[in-house]
Formats: sequence, structure tokens, C-alpha cells
Amino acid sequence: MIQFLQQLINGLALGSIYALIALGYTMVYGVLKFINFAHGDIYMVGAFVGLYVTPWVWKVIPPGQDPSKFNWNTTAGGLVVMLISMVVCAVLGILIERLVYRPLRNRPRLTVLITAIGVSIFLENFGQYLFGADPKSFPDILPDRTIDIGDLSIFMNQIVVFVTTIVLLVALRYIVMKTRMGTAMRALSYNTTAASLMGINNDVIIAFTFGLGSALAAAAGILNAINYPSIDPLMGILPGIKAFVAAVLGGIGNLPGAVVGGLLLGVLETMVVGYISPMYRDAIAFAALIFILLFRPNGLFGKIEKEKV
Amino acid sequence: MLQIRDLHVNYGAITALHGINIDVPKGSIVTLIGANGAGKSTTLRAVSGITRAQKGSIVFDGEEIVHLAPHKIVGRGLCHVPEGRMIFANLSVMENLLMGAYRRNDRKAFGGDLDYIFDIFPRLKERKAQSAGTLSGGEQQMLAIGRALMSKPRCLMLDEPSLGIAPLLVKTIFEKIVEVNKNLGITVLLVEQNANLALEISQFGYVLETGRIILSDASAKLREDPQVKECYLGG
Amino acid sequence: MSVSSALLEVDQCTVQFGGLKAVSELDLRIHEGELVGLIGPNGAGKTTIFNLITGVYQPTDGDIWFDGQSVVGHKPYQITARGIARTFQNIRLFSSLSVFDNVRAACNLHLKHGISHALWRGGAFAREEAEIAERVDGLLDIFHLSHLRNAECTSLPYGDQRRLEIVRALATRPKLLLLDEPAAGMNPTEKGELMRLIRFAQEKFQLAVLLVEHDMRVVMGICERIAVIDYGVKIAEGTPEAIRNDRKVIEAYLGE
Amino acid sequence: MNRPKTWLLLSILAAWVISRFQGAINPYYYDILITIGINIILGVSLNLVTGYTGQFSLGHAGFMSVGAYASAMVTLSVGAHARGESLIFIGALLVGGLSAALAGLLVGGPSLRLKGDYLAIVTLGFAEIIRVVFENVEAVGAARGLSIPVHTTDFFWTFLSVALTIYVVVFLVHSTYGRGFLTVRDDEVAAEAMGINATKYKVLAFVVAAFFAGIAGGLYAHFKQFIHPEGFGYLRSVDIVVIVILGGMGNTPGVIIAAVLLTILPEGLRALGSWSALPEAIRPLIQNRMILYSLLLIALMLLRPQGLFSTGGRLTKWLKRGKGAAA
Repeated sequence: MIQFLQQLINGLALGSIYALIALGYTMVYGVLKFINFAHGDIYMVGAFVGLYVTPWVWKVIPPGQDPSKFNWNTTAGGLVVMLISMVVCAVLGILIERLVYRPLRNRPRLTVLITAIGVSIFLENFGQYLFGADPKSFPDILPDRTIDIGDLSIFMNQIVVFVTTIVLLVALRYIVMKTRMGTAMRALSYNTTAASLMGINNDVIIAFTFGLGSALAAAAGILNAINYPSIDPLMGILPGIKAFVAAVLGGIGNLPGAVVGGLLLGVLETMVVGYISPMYRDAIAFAALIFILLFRPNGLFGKIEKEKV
Repeated sequence: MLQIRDLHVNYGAITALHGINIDVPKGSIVTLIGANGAGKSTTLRAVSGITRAQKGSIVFDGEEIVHLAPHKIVGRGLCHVPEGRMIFANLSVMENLLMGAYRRNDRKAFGGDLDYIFDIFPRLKERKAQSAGTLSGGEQQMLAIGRALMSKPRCLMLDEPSLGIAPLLVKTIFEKIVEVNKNLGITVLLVEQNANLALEISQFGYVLETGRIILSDASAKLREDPQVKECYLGG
Repeated sequence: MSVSSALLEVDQCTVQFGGLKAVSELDLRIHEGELVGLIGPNGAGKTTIFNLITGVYQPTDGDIWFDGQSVVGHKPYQITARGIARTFQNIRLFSSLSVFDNVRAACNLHLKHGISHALWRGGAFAREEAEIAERVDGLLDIFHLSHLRNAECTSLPYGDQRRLEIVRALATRPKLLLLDEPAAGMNPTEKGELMRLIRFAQEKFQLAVLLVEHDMRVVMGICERIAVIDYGVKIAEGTPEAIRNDRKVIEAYLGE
Repeated sequence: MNRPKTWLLLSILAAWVISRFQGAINPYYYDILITIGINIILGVSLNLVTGYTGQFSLGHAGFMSVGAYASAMVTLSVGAHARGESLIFIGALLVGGLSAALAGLLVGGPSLRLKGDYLAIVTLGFAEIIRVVFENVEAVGAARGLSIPVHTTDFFWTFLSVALTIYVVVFLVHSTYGRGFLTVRDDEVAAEAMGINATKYKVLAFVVAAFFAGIAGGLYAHFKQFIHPEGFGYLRSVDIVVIVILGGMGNTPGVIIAAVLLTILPEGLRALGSWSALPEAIRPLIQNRMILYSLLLIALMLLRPQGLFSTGGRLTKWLKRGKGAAA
């Protein structure tokens, strides 16, 4: 039982990361109806930005001396690192949209998909050129502590992942459901023509969506690097694909669905690794994807749409 | 208020509009009638900027708008209620109405405008928290018009407001169009297949056929025109 | 002309999307060689009826009989093979193919030989390809499209594209042809010519035709019988003369 | 005897004649030539699925790996240096091709209901699963990879396969029967309304393409003499897609040119990257062919989405006319 609970916690922590990335896929799919293949690589860039800005942040906010004790300075520094990374990635996301995707706005979806693959390959390989292909170790930007509840041990990092994820989700929900920009996002995702007839500048909303999704991916990159402090330029490929699976699982375009899909996939993967074999860690995501697409192509919560003839 | 001159629109190799001219005087209701595929919707789409015109000029209130993006045209006070209503089914009725006011910054004035819309379409008030996708066809059309009114337009373009709506509701909606025109002084360009009804409430009419204006006259005269009678009035 | 059973028999068909009944309890009969019109206001469910007959949609309730057999549950390509061909309201030609190839592709259905012939390319293959080419050219000739044989179909004017769609449908050798607003976007001269061609094809190929059309001159001019649809329900059926004077039709359709 | 078959025989004859002199070719260039051949097979076969039938597959490397492993297993079970080497090789290639075709049927059957992005991602998923399976099966060397003791792939076998692939794809598509592929690409609904069984065509394209990918895999295994699951990952599939895109969807001559160019390109870049006149910092930028690839891909999509070698469809028109005369 303890082992199961432990696995569940690990799975939820991993799932939170998937959920944060999946939200970006789902949001972009919502407004542009295409899979932003390069989204997983933004997550990678997020981690590397964190790696490079940490020394600068630490110069301004010196971290605590004892890494095993909670320290306000360390926590604040970690938060600043994450915020900077989110902002940088948001800008990167907007830039990519502006330079590459916007000129392709009304082209066949295949063209856009191939372009996205191109952007993804570019980010990975340019990352290798810029950062070096070898894994880098990510600094301890948070106090490293374990909390024991009976036989169950929860890492401080996992708590940080949960708390941050929840905060980000609440913030996102507020933006999407309550603000003018968020309502415009939803309107646009339903009907772009009607949105522009309302005076909505679709370009602005789409850029905003890209920024928002990329910021969430950057946060996921940092959170994951806190847990697994070895980062490399190709680290975004698999989580990217898995987060996409999570988005599809929840019904692409559906925000709560992406979160549920992410958590579900994270738990599923951890259980397979824990109880079956770590060799099938990656296969499980693809098996889930194939299963869901073949039997419920609109995801667990989606509804069937028919082509108009 | 609105002058369309020599407007040409092509879809790929197909020419949808072969240089049409339309004048919509301030405060009037002008209607555009014609068969399916004649180019009525294309005309409105070109004016609101959703479809790009290849040639020609569209002057709204003294300003050339033919090259403006749709959202800017809305900002100028020209609002298009598209064919098929295109309400946001995933948003609530209230959110739909607020989207209509997207470009406005005078949030304090929203209340009064909402009251006016709920006054002419009481059904919307009853359903304001409801998801717009659950509305009936007629209610959706009311919402589409209400949403357009929230942008405080000076000119309203309506594309087939009677489409797929029960006859009784069509009557109500046409009455409201006249009311809005009279009370708020909003100029109306109405595209309609139901020529009888359209010519009844309008002052001037244009008949479009395969992308060309073949007739234009005062509505009362068009209703008596033998050709119009045969083709469009089912006479 | 007394045919005991109809070629097409739509029997109490209902199509439901979610809570919405797009077509309800529709009865429709078309006899061999008959030219029937289907009219009604926009959004009344005419195209849905076409999609129902051709297997794009399945009826929620009811049955459809064609040539003595039920076609419910069959795929669109199977129904076409049985002898129902159609055109589309929003022209759907094969955009990358030439005019000739668009029609030739519709002959695919009656090929005697398959993949091995296409690869082996023996005498039988050459003969069959030549036969098809001859048939296609013949059809293009009838519809005055021969001069455009090698043109890209998307470069054609609207009226020609609509005619090409009819030719393509005819190449599947149908017994029943469904035309969805064939006159939309045509000028009066083209419309007149189209009416003549539809009648001509109907006689030459012994076709039954079901015609959805908004232009009253076209419908009233060539149809022997007209059915009127409103809100997915058939509200009237009869000769053009009877329809013209039907109170219900005038009320619902002509907008009094 | 009509023209298509003459064409096929001539190209096989040419391959045979050239192969008589293969000893005289510089081994470096010889390697590149074989790789070009394998890439042509992969590109042209994927073009049947993506270019002509309009189904976007990101799993072609998966079928290639099935062919590579299956053919390698045939060779290994017969034993090295057995007599009748050529016959065994033909057998191995055929087993490779047929295994891949079977995999294509198993994958394509259910997944071709999906369209566009979804199909792409599902084919990618299947290819990854195939890779994970090879990584876990001890009998094929698992994650260590598999060595093949013989080097049977030579110029003749490679270009014989190239000729066959081109023949099948081109002459399949240019017939009334083969027009079915194009109609499915252009408009599936209209194709079905014209009596064309779209599903059948999609699956057929998938199976034929998988067969040739399997042959390519067999050639690759008996050329490199070592295969490894990692070598057939998602990036390999992308490589093949790039060949098709660059050549132009549904443009076989273009795809052949693209396969040649994209095989030579990394070699040229390697040479350029070690050119000492260049600043130190730039060299790795050039040597990493993927950076250039990706930029090329993006630029192509922005500027010429129809491919580099589609001269406004003139080439396709020329092919159509050529067909008209042949039939």
C-alpha cells in the first residue's frame, strides 16, 4: 500500500509536468487547430534559461547556506528564476509564432505541421550548438528536503511541483474564464471569422495564446529540472510527445481535459515503470495514444464532430 | 454613409463579383436580394474585410476601408452579422454580448446598452447565463443582432437574418431591425433571400445576379417590377 | 409509364443530429426516368436528404430502398456502385486533376481489371484504358467541355465546373442522378442551357433525376413533380402547377 | 512489349552494367551511391502515401526497421557463407518487404480512419512502439543492436530495387485504377461519391509503401552490417518526409532529385565544416546538418510549399501527357 501511494505521488508529480506542457498544446490547438510540434522544445529552452540565469539571480538574492533547511531567500530566488524563464519563453513562443506560423495561417494544415516539425528540429539542434550536446546539471534552486509522513516520504521538490502547478492552473483558469482576453481566446477558438467581426484582433489573441502556453512549458521545464537535475537539448522530445498524448487524452482543445490527461498519463507511466518494467516507460504513452485515437478519437471528454458535406 | 464602387472579388479562378456599385445613404435601410450564389454574402464579406477585394473601393463615412483588417473596420462603426449567425456556442449569452463590445473601453456605458438589448429581445435576458449553443435558431439570431449592437455600430450589415427561423420569429426580428433603424438611427444594409419581406422594410433595393447588379430602384418600385416578381417573389 | 414499384423509395426516414431533427419521417418516391424537384427554404434539410440517400448520413429511423434493395448501412461508394450518383452544392471536383482525369476517375468503379493490370500493362490494360478514354471524351463532348479536356479543373469558370461535376457523376453510369443546386451561380443563359442539358441527359441515359434548386424558373420549367421541404418535413408534393398554388407552400416558402 | 516495361528492363540492364565496374569506384563514393539508392526507395515509396494519397505518415522508418530486422534474421538463420548467396539475399529482401507490408497492413488498417495531424502522430506512435519492441527482444540483440555477417547489398541489388520501386509507384498512379489515389487526396468525400473505396486505396498505398520501405531496410542491413533500434527513430522518419517535401508531394522525379541532394548534402557540409578558413565557432553550426535541414524545411514551407522541383506543375503535366501517349 505504501509503495502504491509512493508511486501515486511520484506519478502525480510527473503528471503535473505533462499537464503544464499539455495545456500549451491544447490552447494553441484551440485557436489555430494545429499541433505545435515544437512545444516540447520550449520546455527544454525553459530549463536552460533557468540554468543560465540562476547564477545571476543568486548574485542579487544569495541563497541560504544549508540546502537541507528551508530558506526564504532560496525560495524567492527559485521563484525569480522560474518567472524569468517563463517570460523569456513567452517571448520566444510569440516570436516563433510571428516569424514562422503567422505567414502560414491559412495554408493547409499539413504545411503548418511540417513547419512545426522543422522548428522543433531547429530548436533541438541549435540548442546542441549553443548549449553543447552533453547533459548539464541543473543547480539546486530550492531547498532539498524530504518530509516523512509515516513510512511515506514526500520530497520538498514534489510539494513545490504540486503547489506551483495548482497556482498556475488557477491563474490560467482565471485568465481564460474571467478576463476579456481569455473570453476572446475562447471566442476565437470557436469561430475565427466571427471573432474578427467582433473587432477582435486575432493576431494579438493568437500571440497571447502562444506566450501563455510557452510560459507554462517553461515552468514545467524548471519544475522538472528541480526533480531531475540533468538537462540536455533533446530533453523536450519525449515529454513533448507525451504531453501531446495527454492533451489528446483529455480531448484536444479542452483545458481541464489536458490537466486530467496529463495526470492520468503520469500516474499510468509511473505504475508501469514500478510494477511492470522500466523498459516500457515510453511505449505506454504511445499505446495509450493509439488506443484513445482509434477508439475515442475526440479524447475522453470530447464529442464527435462530423465533416460537413 | 457607405459607398461601394466597382467592387471585384475572385475566389481562385472564379469571379464572384464583377464590379458592383452600391450606395447606402445614412439612416436608411437598403436591401440586396438575389438567388443563392449570386454574390450577396460575398459583397458583405468584402465590405467587412473578411474576404479581400481584388479591385474597387469601399468608402465608409468618407474613409476608404477596402484595405483595412476586419477588426479595424468594426472599430470604425461598421458591424457585420454574418450568415448562419456565427454566435459563440461555447460562450454564455452574456459573454457573447460582451464580446460584441470587445473594442469599447467605456465599460460604464455597457449597462445601459445591455438594458436596451434585453428590452428589445427579452428572451436574451431570461437566458443570459445559459450557454449560447443551447439557444434556438431564432434566439441565436437575436443574440447575433444584440451582440452586433453592443459594438455601438453606426451601420449594421445583416446577412439573411431569416435563415432557418420559424416564420413568426422572422416577423419579430424584422420588426426589431426597423426599430433599431428608427430609434438608434443605425443605417442597415440587409441581404435577404426572402425578397418580399426585405423589400417591405427597406427604402431602396439592389438585385444581384451572378456577381452583377442587374436592377436597382426604390423598394416599392422593385416590388412591382415584373422580373423581380417572377424570380424572387414567387409571383 | 406505369411502374409498379419505385426506383428509389425513402420510407419514413428520420435524421437526428443531437437533439435536432434535420429530417423527420420523410417519404419520397422516384420512379425510373422521372425528373423530380426538391425545394424549400435555405436550411430546410434538402442537402441532408441527399446525404441520407447517398449514405453519407445514416437514418436514425426508417428505410431507403433503391432498385429493390435496402441501401441503409451501405457506404457511399457502395451506393454509387448500385447506381446513385450526385453533385455537390459547394462544388467538389478533384482539384489537382485535369478535366479529363476528373471524369476518368469516376470510371474507376467499373474497371474490369485491378492493380496487377495497371502494373503489368498488357494488351487488356491498353484496351480498357482506351475504351475509358473514348467514353470520357464522348461525355465531355456532349456537355461541350471537350475544348477544356486538359485544363486544370480549378481554372474553369463556375458554370463549367458545375457542368463538369454533372459529367463526372454521369461517368459512374447512374440510374438516379442527384443534382444539388446545379444552377447556382449561373447567369440566365447558362441556366437555360443547363435545363436543356439535364433533359437531354435524362433521356439519353434513361436517368431518374432528383433536383435541388432555388431558381424557380429552372425547377418549374423541367420538373414533372416537385416535393417541398420545410424544417425537415415534406409539406407538399405535386405537379409544378399544383405547387405554385398550394397555400402551405406560399406561406412557408414564398414568405407571405 | 510496351514502353513502361522497356523502361524497367533498360534501367535494370543499366544497373547490371554499371555494377560490373563497381570495383573501380572509390569506396567512399560507392557508399554514398548505395545510400542514395536506399533513400530514393524510401522517398519514392513514402511519396505514394503522402504525396499521391495525401496521408501524412511519420512512421516510415518503423517499416524500414521491420524489413531490416526480418531480412537480417533470414540471413542469420541460414548462416553466413552458405551457398546460393544471391538467392538467399533475394529471399531475405522479400521476407523483409513482406514483413514490413504486413506491419503496414496492421498499422494502416485501423489508423487510416484518422486524418492529418492525428494520423501523423499515430504513425509516429506505432513506429516508436516497433522500436521499443526491438529494443526489448533478446533474440534480435535488444538494445545492443544486431550484426549481420555478410555484405550482400551491392550496386546491382540496390538499383534493381530502385527501378522496381519507381516503376511500381509511377505506373500504378498513372492509370485509371491509380487515379483513385489522387482522388482520395483531393477530396475523400467526392471520391467516395464517385464509387471509389477510399479506405481501400489508403490502405493499399500504405501497404505498398511499407513493402518497399522493408526492402530498403533489408538493403540497409546488408550494407551497414549492423542495425540498431535507435537508428530507426522518429528523426529517421522525418528525414524521409523531408525528401518527399523537398521533392514535391506527388512528384516522383522531384523526390528522386531530392533524395540525391539530401544524401550528398551532409557530406558536402562535413567537408565545408572542416574548412580551416572558417571561424571556429561557425564550423559546428555547418557540420550539424540538422540545423540546416530544419531551416531548409521551414523556408521551403514558407516560400515553396509545393516543393523545390515542382516547376508550377509543368513536370506533373509532362508526366500526365507522357502517360496519355503510353496508354
